[in-house]
Amino acid sequence: MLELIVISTLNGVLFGMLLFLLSSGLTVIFSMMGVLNFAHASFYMLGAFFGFQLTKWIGFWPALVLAPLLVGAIGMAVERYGLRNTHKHGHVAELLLTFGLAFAIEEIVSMIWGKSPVDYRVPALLDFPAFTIFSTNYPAYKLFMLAVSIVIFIALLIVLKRTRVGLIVQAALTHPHMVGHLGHNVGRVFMAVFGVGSALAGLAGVIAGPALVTQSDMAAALGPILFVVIVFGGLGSLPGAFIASLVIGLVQTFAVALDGSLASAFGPLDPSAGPSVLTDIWNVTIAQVAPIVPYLLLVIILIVRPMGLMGTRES
Amino acid sequence: MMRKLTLAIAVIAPMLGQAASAEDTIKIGYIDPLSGGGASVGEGGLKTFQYLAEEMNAKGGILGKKIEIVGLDNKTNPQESLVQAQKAIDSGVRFITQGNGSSVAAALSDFVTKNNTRNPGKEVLYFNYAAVDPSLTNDKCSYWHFRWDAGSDIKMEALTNYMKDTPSIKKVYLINQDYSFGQSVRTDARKMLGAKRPDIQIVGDELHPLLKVTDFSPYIAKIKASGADSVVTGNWGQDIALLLKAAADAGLKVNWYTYYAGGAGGPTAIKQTGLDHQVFQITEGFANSGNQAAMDFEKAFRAKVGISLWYPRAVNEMRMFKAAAEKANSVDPVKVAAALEDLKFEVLDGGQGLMRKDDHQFFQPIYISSFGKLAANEPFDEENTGWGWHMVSKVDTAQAMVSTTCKMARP
Amino acid sequence: MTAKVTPTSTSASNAPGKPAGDGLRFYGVWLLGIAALIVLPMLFSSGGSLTSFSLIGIAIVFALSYNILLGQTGLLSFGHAVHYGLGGFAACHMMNAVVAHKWPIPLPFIPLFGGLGGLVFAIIIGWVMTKRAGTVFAMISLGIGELVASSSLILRSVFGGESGVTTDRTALPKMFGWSFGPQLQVYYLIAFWLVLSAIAMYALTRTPLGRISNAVRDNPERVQFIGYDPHVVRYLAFCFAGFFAGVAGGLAAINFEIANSAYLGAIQSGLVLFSTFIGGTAYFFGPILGAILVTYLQLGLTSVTSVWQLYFGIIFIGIVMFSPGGIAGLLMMHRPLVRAGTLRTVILSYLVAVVPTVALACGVILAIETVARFSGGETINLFGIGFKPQSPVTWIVALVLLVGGGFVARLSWGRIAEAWDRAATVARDRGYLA
Amino acid sequence: MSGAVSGKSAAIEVLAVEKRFGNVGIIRDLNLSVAQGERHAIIGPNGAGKSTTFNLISGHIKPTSGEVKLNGEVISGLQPFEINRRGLSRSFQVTNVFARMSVWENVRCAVLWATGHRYAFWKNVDSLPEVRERTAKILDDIHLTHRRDVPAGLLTYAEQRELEIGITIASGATVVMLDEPTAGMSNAETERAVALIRRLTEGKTLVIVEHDMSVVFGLADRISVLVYGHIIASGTPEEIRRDPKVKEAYLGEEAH
Repeated sequence: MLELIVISTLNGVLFGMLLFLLSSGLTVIFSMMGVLNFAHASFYMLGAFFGFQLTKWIGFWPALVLAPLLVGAIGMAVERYGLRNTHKHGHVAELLLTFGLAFAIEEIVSMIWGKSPVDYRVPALLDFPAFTIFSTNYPAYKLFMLAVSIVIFIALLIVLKRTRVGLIVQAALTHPHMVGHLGHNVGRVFMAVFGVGSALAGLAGVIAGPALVTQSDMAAALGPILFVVIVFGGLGSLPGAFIASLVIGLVQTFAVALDGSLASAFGPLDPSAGPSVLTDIWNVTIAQVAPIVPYLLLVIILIVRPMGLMGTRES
Repeated sequence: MMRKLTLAIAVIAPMLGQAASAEDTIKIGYIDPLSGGGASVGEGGLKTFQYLAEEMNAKGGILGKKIEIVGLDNKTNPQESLVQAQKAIDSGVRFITQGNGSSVAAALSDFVTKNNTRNPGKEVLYFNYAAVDPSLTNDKCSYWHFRWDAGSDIKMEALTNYMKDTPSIKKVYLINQDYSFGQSVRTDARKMLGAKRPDIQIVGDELHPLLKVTDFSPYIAKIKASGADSVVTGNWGQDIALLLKAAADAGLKVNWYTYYAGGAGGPTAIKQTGLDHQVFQITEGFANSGNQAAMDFEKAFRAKVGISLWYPRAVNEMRMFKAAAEKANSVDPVKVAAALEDLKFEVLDGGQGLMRKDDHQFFQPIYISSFGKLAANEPFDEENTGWGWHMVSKVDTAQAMVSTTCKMARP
Repeated sequence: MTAKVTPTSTSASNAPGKPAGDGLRFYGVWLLGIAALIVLPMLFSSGGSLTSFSLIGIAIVFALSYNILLGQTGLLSFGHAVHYGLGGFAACHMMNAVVAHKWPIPLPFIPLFGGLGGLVFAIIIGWVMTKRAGTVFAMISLGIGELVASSSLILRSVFGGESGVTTDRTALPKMFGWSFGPQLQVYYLIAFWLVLSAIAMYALTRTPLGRISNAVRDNPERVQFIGYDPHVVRYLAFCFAGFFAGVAGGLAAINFEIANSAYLGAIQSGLVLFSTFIGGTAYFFGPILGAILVTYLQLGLTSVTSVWQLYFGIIFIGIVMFSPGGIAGLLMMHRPLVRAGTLRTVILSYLVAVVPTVALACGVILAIETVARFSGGETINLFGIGFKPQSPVTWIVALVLLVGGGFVARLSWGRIAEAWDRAATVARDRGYLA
Repeated sequence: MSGAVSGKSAAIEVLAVEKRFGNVGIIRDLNLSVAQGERHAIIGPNGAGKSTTFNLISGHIKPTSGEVKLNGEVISGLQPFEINRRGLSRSFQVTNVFARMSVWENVRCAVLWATGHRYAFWKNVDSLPEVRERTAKILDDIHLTHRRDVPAGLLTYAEQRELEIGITIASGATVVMLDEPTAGMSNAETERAVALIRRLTEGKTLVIVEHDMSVVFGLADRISVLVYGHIIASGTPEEIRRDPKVKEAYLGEEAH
């Protein structure tokens, strides 16, 4: 049992950190530009596929640097030629643009790399068990992922606290209307923020690709959870996004690890009653409901605390 | 106005063009995922059927008619399958084949049955090559549905017969996809193991979401924690490949009894785990079965298509279709259906099979094979791993028969 | 077509107190639509056409219901299929219950129960969801959509798990001697409900609630100061949208005789968003055009190209960026010009632009198909000309069409903009354009 | 500070209202009384809290402490629409109309609640005679009948300001609050607007925030001077003109 807890905690934190790499960019973009970037998870997917392709051509380590840069450049192009032109039609149009983009990216990816998972391998250098805990191996690559996420997290903190752009971003988080007063630089700041956000998502993709599965529906699978994270954490709150990422990461991992059901807690129902909604709910295990746990959390938080965990703004 | 008009023309034009098919081809509608998560499996199946059609056409087709395989993408979605089936029927298709997803199979079987009742004279047959939910030949059985794959209960019967005689198995962990097929695997395993080896402990019984899990390591941690020595799973597609991949990462060493470890990605994952001959598969045939004709076929197939033959049953299906049509001397679906009933047939990997009249389930020899290093007389590896399938046990047709509750409504 | 024109039109409104001629034209359009629905299956009677028409009819009801949210109330939902799906399940269960208990309810009444299914869920969940509009609502709708879709696989007794709930539409009591076995009868049933729902939804736009919904869409803050609670308005609109989505789901259940979790899923929600937006949200008939086009493309393109969804995406992005009013918006842009009699010059500029624009489109198609079929090597058939994806000739042709077509097309679009400006100025002078 | 007209409760009464944003007090100890039928102007330098006062009374924001009464009934803490339904209507400093709807629709929406149609979804909005007549009358009043089918977003600025007034008075509220109705208008337009306001608020209670002193002194029965979130003087135009505190704090600095 202890072994399960340790392993699940590690896995949960890891998944949570990955989520944060994505949700941080999404939060900052949303706060500054008012755009919920539907295609954010698609940038994550692009990161994974670029990582895969570049790894094939030039090796994993150069790919680790290059692929996020490429994704960042694409993100900037999207901001410059897409969102900026759509801005005049309002936020709904911008949201729809990114929605269409997410759709198109998925199709382009599956057109180029096919619909089945690609064979994106862990680099040989990191393909060994890092340590063995109660006879279970923990792969070194996962530790590497964790390390990269933490490094990026610290770097983000420093950028936000110490640099001018960081201060602008912070100001934007607390006072979204102030962004309008940035003057003629606003376009470039937006582009940079969008680019960095996309690059972070791309980086998450590059490092997650070998550990998870790299295929064309990976964005669609992760996207909704990402939105849950930022609503749960509170729109526009980076600390909120951080906590929510970890909470969702841990909750989902632990939910899988638990076998309990109402039936195991309170004993089986009278079998003569026949199948009903009650028996469904009674017999379902926590592990089975794991995928819907994030959405349940979302509904609960909306009822209890509509602005999210750390949010200050209503919308 | 102009725009409206062009739009109208664009909308209408293709609807006009749905003429009946030429009479000298037999169109078989292949309805399976060609996009989305199941696409890799679906495309493999399509290529297999196309290869078979080409092979038959080269030998003169069926009763002198050419066979054409029409690929239709159902996105593993029952409604979409029905739309595609309707589309296929309208374009002259009278035979439908499908395999991926028992929910699709149930919907299609139901659809075909209704279609045939409502449109007498335009009957359609549904050849099921891979959907193994037992209910399709039991409570939901249909006269117009024929299944060449062994139902999951039949496979479990064969598997548990093997496990019964393997005393090293003490603690079994069940992990399956959370849908009808996965559930029937888990129920059958519990029931049959309980009957044949009551001393075996079921230490875990897991259902996970279908094709949605990207990281199985939490599940692997659970299996590890349970102390299981064997895992039984009906997982297919990415769910088996990722499961084995996660097991490899965590260094889990158990015996895997699987239905579909041989699917795309599975062999690669097994090779990575280093589980030499510890992953078992239950099939109606496999590359290194030792049957010369089958091995020749496999060789030619691999050379042409580039994948290994996942579906020996597809070969049986197509050849038996031909046999039935020739027996009936007609390609009329009603006559073919009648001819298929109780038809005996020499299957690809050797041995006699039977299309049972009671439930339209095809019974055939079942093999249990393990994956690992190859012996000298085993020429075929999988996915360029250098490893391949090795015969462990063969269960003859008679021993792989199960009873049915089907009350067939005959036309 | 990026001419500088007035941003958007008025809502789906007709000015009050119209002259009698307008009223006549108004009813004429509806009667024409109904007549077309009756006649269509006589012109195209193949099973495929009937299936297509049936699916299009369902899609129209669904898209119109979605536009109650998006176009009328300004609520962008990513989970509208939830109501559609629940309507489908409600209808299936109702049909089975009717058969089991021998209730005297014939099939044509079943969509009503589908609607109730959608409505009940909207009533339950809507109050929390519609607290806020905009992006927050969009995200919540997405989350709820995922929640319901995933839950449907857990609550097997209601949703039938993966395989769903099946039913037999012919087992219900007959009406007018119709068994509803043949697709033709189902088509007429769908057409009947389509007309009924369309009239009801159109009427809704002309009620006080409908108009206040528009006000909430435009300016929820101000609405509070004319006595209305925007939350209540959004909630009511959400319930209506849920009801009609449920009707559409019920029709789908009748058509397919099955309801399963895919009805509720993100793909279905995305499709209705596509249909509605491509058609145009600002006019009542916009979603109708969109539903026809998208359903048709969905049915037709799948057999032509394996990357049909990419074309969808491109069309959608194009509409969002260049014509947020959708097809309906594009069409209606011309109305003041028609009235002012200045359409001719614009049409001429269109004609000039057709050739390069088509060339550009062909270039895009050729490029996409080349990439898509590169590994497979299937020939691309464009207007009867075969192109080999591996051949450099194909690449060059694609490139020439893309670059050349694109360049000339841009020039010609500039001409359109100029012609448009001139025409619009005249129209403005003559008082047909504000 | 004078109280209500004897016998009747005051139309608006603001009692010791305070509003803080975080630690910053924007409004402190605000007391204000507007009698029935009175035209009351609130003036004060920029940032004095005039719009905040409007927002506090109309329910747009909630006071931190204190009470607001409408016709003797406590309304602080109520939602804006609840206050509106009790007979108080307001306009906005920044034009705040329904941009994509026609002028006609704009005004009609504002008429609907007051005519009792509420959220009705069973009535044809075009066949409600009293709604139509009232809307037509208001359009006529604000001289926008000829622009009735134009989307509000496409009106000229002055027209939009007039529409804003039209929407505000459409419900027939007895208490009308106008936030800088003539801001940004030319002299001629201002004159027209003042005449319009005078006519349309006949017999009603009017509270107006205005920078243009000629408008204020020409229109108002009474004036309150707001400085730093506090009313320093309240009285007739003559009294205000003569009040030394006002001269010092306001008129002295900003000659209008």
